[in-house]
Amino acid sequence: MTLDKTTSLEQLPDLVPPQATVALGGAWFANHPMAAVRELIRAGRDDVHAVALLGSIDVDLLIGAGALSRLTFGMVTLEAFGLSVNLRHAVQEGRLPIAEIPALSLQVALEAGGRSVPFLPLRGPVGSDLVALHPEVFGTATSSFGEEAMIVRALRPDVAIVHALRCDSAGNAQFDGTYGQDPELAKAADRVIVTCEEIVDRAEIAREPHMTKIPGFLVDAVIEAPFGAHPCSHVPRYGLDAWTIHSYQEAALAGGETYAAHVEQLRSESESEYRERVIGEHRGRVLEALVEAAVVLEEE
Amino acid sequence: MTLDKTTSLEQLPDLVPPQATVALGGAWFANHPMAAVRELIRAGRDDVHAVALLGSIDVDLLIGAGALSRLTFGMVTLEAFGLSVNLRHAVQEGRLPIAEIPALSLQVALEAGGRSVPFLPLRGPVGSDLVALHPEVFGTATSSFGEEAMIVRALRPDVAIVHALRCDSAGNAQFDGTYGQDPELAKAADRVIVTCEEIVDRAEIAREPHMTKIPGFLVDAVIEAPFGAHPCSHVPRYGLDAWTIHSYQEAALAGGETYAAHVEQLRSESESEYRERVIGEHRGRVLEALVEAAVVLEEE
Amino acid sequence: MPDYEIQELMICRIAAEMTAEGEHITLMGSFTPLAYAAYMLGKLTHASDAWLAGYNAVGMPAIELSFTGAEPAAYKAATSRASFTENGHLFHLGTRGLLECVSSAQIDGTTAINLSAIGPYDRPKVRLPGGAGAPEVVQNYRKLVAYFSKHDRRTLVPVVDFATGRRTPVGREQRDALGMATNGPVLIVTPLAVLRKDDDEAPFAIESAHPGVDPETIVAQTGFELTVPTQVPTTTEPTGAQLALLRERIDPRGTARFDFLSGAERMSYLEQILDAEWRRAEALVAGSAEVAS
Amino acid sequence: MPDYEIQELMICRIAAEMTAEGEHITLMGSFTPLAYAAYMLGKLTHASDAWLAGYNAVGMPAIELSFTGAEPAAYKAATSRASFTENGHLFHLGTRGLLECVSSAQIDGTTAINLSAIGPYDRPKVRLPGGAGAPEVVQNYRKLVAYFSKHDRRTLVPVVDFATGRRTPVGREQRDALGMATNGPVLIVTPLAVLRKDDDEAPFAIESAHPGVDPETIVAQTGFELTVPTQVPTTTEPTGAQLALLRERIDPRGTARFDFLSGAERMSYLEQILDAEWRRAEALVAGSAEVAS
Repeated sequence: MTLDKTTSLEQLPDLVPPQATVALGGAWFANHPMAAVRELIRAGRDDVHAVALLGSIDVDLLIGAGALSRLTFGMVTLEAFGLSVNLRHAVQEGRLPIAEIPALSLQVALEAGGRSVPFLPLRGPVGSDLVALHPEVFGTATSSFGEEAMIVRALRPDVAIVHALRCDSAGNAQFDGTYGQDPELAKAADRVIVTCEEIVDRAEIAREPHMTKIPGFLVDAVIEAPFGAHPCSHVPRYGLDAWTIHSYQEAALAGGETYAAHVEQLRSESESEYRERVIGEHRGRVLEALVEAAVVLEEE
Repeated sequence: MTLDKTTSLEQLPDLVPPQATVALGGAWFANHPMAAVRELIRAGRDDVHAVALLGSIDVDLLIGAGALSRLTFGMVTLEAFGLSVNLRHAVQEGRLPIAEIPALSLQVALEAGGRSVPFLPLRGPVGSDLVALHPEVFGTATSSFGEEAMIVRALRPDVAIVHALRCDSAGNAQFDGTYGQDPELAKAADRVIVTCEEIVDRAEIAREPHMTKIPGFLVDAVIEAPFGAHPCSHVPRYGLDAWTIHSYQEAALAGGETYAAHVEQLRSESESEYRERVIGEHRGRVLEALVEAAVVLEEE
Repeated sequence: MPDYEIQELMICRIAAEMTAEGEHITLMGSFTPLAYAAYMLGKLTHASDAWLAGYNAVGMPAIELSFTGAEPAAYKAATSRASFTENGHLFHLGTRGLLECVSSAQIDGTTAINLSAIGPYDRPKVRLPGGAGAPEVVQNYRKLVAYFSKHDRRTLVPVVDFATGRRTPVGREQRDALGMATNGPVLIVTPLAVLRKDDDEAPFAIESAHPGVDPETIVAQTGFELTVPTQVPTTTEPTGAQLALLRERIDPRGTARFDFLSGAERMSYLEQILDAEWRRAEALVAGSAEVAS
Repeated sequence: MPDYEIQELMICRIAAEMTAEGEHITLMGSFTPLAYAAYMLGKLTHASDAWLAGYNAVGMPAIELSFTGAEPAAYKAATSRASFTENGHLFHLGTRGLLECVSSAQIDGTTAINLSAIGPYDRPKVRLPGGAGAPEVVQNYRKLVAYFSKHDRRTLVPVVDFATGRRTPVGREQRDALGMATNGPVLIVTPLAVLRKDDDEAPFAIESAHPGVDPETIVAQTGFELTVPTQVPTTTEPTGAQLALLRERIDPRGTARFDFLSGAERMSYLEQILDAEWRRAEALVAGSAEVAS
C-alpha cells in the first residue's frame, strides 16, 4: 500500500470546511486533540460547531478564543480546577448557542451515523428534562412487533479530529490508554483527521494489530503532533499537565486582558514554539514520568 | 480478584440446560468450539437448539449425532469438501426444524440481545425471500421523525459456547486470530462458556489487554481444552486439519454404519483420548506449522 | 473509636454499597476522589471480586488516588480495553451497571439531579458542566448513590431548577416490571446523614444520622420532605482498619478531603497535592538520569 | 497470445472490478479460490491501495491462495482486528463495502441468487448451505459480481427456486436516491461470457463473449432473457504478466481450478493440493527438529 495521507498541522484548518460540525476526540482531561485545537485558533476560526462528548480545556479554550459558533456537548468541566469559565460566560450572556445532550445518547447518535441507519434505540435518559428540550435528537420508534423504544437520531459530523498514540501513513491509528469513543467519532464523520504522537511504518502497526482502534480506510489525514494532547494526558506516553491547566484556569478566571494575552500568545507561535515554551525538555520528562509514578494497589 | 470460574470439559453438558438455545462460536472452518461439541455428543444430548451463524463441521456433526432439536443458522457448509451431508438429509427428510436467517441479520439480532434493546434497525436483506419467511425476526420500525427502517428483533440465547486462545480463571478471554462474532455471542447469552487452548494467570492477560475480546464479567465457566477447535483452525495456534475433515466428510457421505461408527468412536472416548487418537504429537506439530507455512505476498 | 473526618465516614458508607455481583460492573470516568475512594475501599475489603472499569480500561484493580495518577494507574493492570460506546451499551445503557455515585449541584425529593444550570436554563445564573452520562446512568444502574459535600437547602432543594437526570421509576417492583436493573433504594449521602428512597410515591427517609447529628437538623437543612423514623439509627463509623487503608494506601495525599474545602483554602490544598505529585514524578526523572550517568 | 485456462480469464475480468476507492473495503470470508484470486490480482497490480479484510483481519496484504493457509496468512501482516459484527456494520450493512463476489446454485434475471434450496423450500430436493451474509451484502456493496463455474440453464434460470438474496434496486439513480452504495452494474461472469444489468426494468445484456464463444450459445445456455448488442465485444484475455502473477505467486498450486472440476477428478485434485500443503508444513517441522537436534 502506498497511500500517503500525511500532512502538516498547519494544513489542518484547511481540512475543516467553513461552518463545519467538528467532533473532538478524548474525554475529560484525557487525550483531547489539543494541537489541533490550537491550530484552529491560530487560523482565527470563528465558525466551528464543536461536538464534545466529555470536554474540558479543549472546549473552554475554543470558546475563549472565539472559535465556536455553536456547541453540542455532554459535559464541559475543568474538574478540580472549577467550572469551565468561558462556557459559563458565553452561555450566561447568551453568546453561544448550545445543545446539551446526555453523553451516552450522543455516543449512540454518532454510532447510528457511523452505521448509516437513521436511528438507534436505547435505554435512554428517561426522566431528564433534556429529552423534551431536544426533539431533534430524541424520539420514539414503534416496531411492527408492537414494542415502543426511545431512540436517538443519527448524527454525522462533517469532521472528526482525534489524537492517537501512533499512526501509519495510510491512517491506521493506534491507542493504548484512553481513547474514549474516538473510534465511533471516526466512523460517523465524513472526514477524519488523526493527529498522533508519531507517524510510524506500516510494519510497526502490523506488529500490534489489536491496538489499531481506527482502521485506516476511515481516515483522511494523518498529522504528526508530539505532545499533541498537552496539557491533557495521553496515556501511556504522558500524564496530565495539571499545573499548566491550573495556570490556564487562573488566566480564564482573571479574564479580560490576562486571558486575551494567553490566547494571543498561542496565536503568535507555531506548535513547535508552543512545545518549546510550555513543555520543554524537563517538564516533558516529568509528564512522561507521571505514568510510571501512578500506583496500582494490587496486581491481583 | 479470586474469582475461579474454571471447570472441566466433562461438566460442560451440565451447564447447558435442557432444550437450551446454544449459540456456537467460530466461523466457517475457523475456531468452532469442537471439544464442547464432542462433549455434548458424549453426553448423549438430543435437545439442543443450536444457533450457528457460519457453521461447518460443528453443526454437521451435531446433526449427525442426533444432538439437535432445532437449528437457527446463516450458513452450514463443508466448503471444498461439499455440502453438509447431515444437514441435507435432516432437512430434506423433514427431520430437523430450521430457521435460516441471513448471517448479518442474525448478528445484529444477537447484538440487540446483548444491548438489552428490543430491536435494532439495519440495512437488511431486502429482496430475500427469507425476510417474509421469518416474521419472528424481521420487522419494521417507524420513528417519530417519520423514518421507517427494517429491524431485527433481539435474540438472547440461553448459552454461548466459544473457543478462545487463552483465558484466566475470572473469564477474561483472549483471541489473536479469527474470533468471528464471539464477543457479541457472549454479550447476548444468559450463560457464557469459554473453552480455551490454555488457562493462564491474570497477569498474562493484563500484559496483552487489547487481545481480551470477551471481558470476564460476561463469562460463567472457563474450560481448558487444548486443540479444542480441532479439526477446525485456531489461528495462530494451529491451522485447519483439512485431512481430518476430508475423512469425516467421507464417513458422512458413506452414511449408515460407517458414520454411526464414527460417532460411536467419539462417544466411547474422552477428549484427551480423542487428542491422542486423532491428533497425536506429529500431526499436532504439522497443524501448528501450517500457520508458519502460510504465505503473505507483500508485507507492504 | 478512632478519629475520622466526615468524608471518611461517607466513603465507608458508600463503600458498603460496593458489592461483587457477578456480571455487574462499576465504571469510573473523570477523577472524583470521594467516589473513587469508596470503590477502592470496597474492592480492597469485602468486594474483592467486584468488577471495575476506569476510562477505557476494563477489569482494573484498585489504584491509589491521585489527580494525575488515577488515569494511568487504571491502565496498568487492567485486563481489557473497550470503547466508551461499547461499555456504554453493556453497562450504562444495558443492565450490567452496578454502582453509580453521582454528585450534583442540586437534588430534589424525586431523585432529580441538576448538573446543568442554576436559574433559568436558557439564560442561567450559573451554567453548570452538564451531566456527561449521568442522565442515562442514574436511570440504568443497579444502585444509585448521590453524594454531596454540603447538606443544605440550596443543595437538597424542593424542586431542582433543571432535571439533568432522574431515576424513574425508583421502586423495585416497578423497575423489575420494566426489565430495569435494580438492587436497592436510591441513597443520598451527605455530611449529616444517609437518606434513602425505596418507593416512588413516598418521600426520602432518614436511613441514619451521622454521629452527633440530630434528626431535626437534617430535616431543617433539607429542602424536600423527609420521613423521620421514630428511632433514627446512627451511621456506622469507620473502623480503624478502614481508616488505615484509606490513609495509608488508597488516598495517602488526602484527595478526598479536597471537595470539602472551599475558596482559597481549597485551591491551596490542591496546589499542595499537585506539588507532591510533581515531586514524585520528578524524582523518577532524576533517578533515571542518575542511572544513565 | 498466451495459453490460459477459462478460470484465469474469469479471474482477470473480475480483478478489473477491484479498484482502490478511498474508504471502501472488500471483505473475504470462507476460502473461495476464484474470488480470492481476483482480489489478490487486483491488489498486486492496479489496485494496490485497495483495502482488504479477511476473517477478523482488517488491512490485510495480498496472500498466497491455499486451503489451509488463506486464513493464517490473512492475519500475518494485517493492520487491525475487528469483530464480524463491527465489520458488518461498517461494510456489509453500511455504505463502505466495495466489491462482493458471490457464487450460488442459481441466479435469475432479477439478480436473485439461490443458496438455500433446490425444489420446494420446506422439503427440498437439495438443501443448500444458506447464504451466510450474502443476502445483506449483495444488497449493500458498491459492486456485485456473481460468478459461476458453469453457464447453463440449470444455473442461470428463468426464476430461482428460492431467492436467498437479491440486489434491489439495481439502477444507479434508484440506489443513489435511497442512499445506497453503488458504482456500476451487476455483473455475471461465467465460463462463456460476461453479462451485466444496469437497469431494474431491462434484462441482463451480454457485455462480452469470451474468445471463441458466439452470442447464440450464450443465449441458448441462459435461462433468462438477455439483451444481445449488435456488436458483441470479446472479453479481454489475460496478459502474460497477469498469468505469471497468478501461476507463480498468487495461486501456485492452482486452487482456482478446483471449482471447475467435478466428481472424482475434483476430489483427487483437492487431495493433491492438500498433500502439497501438508508436505510444506511437515518440512517446517522437520526443519525445526533438525535445528533443535
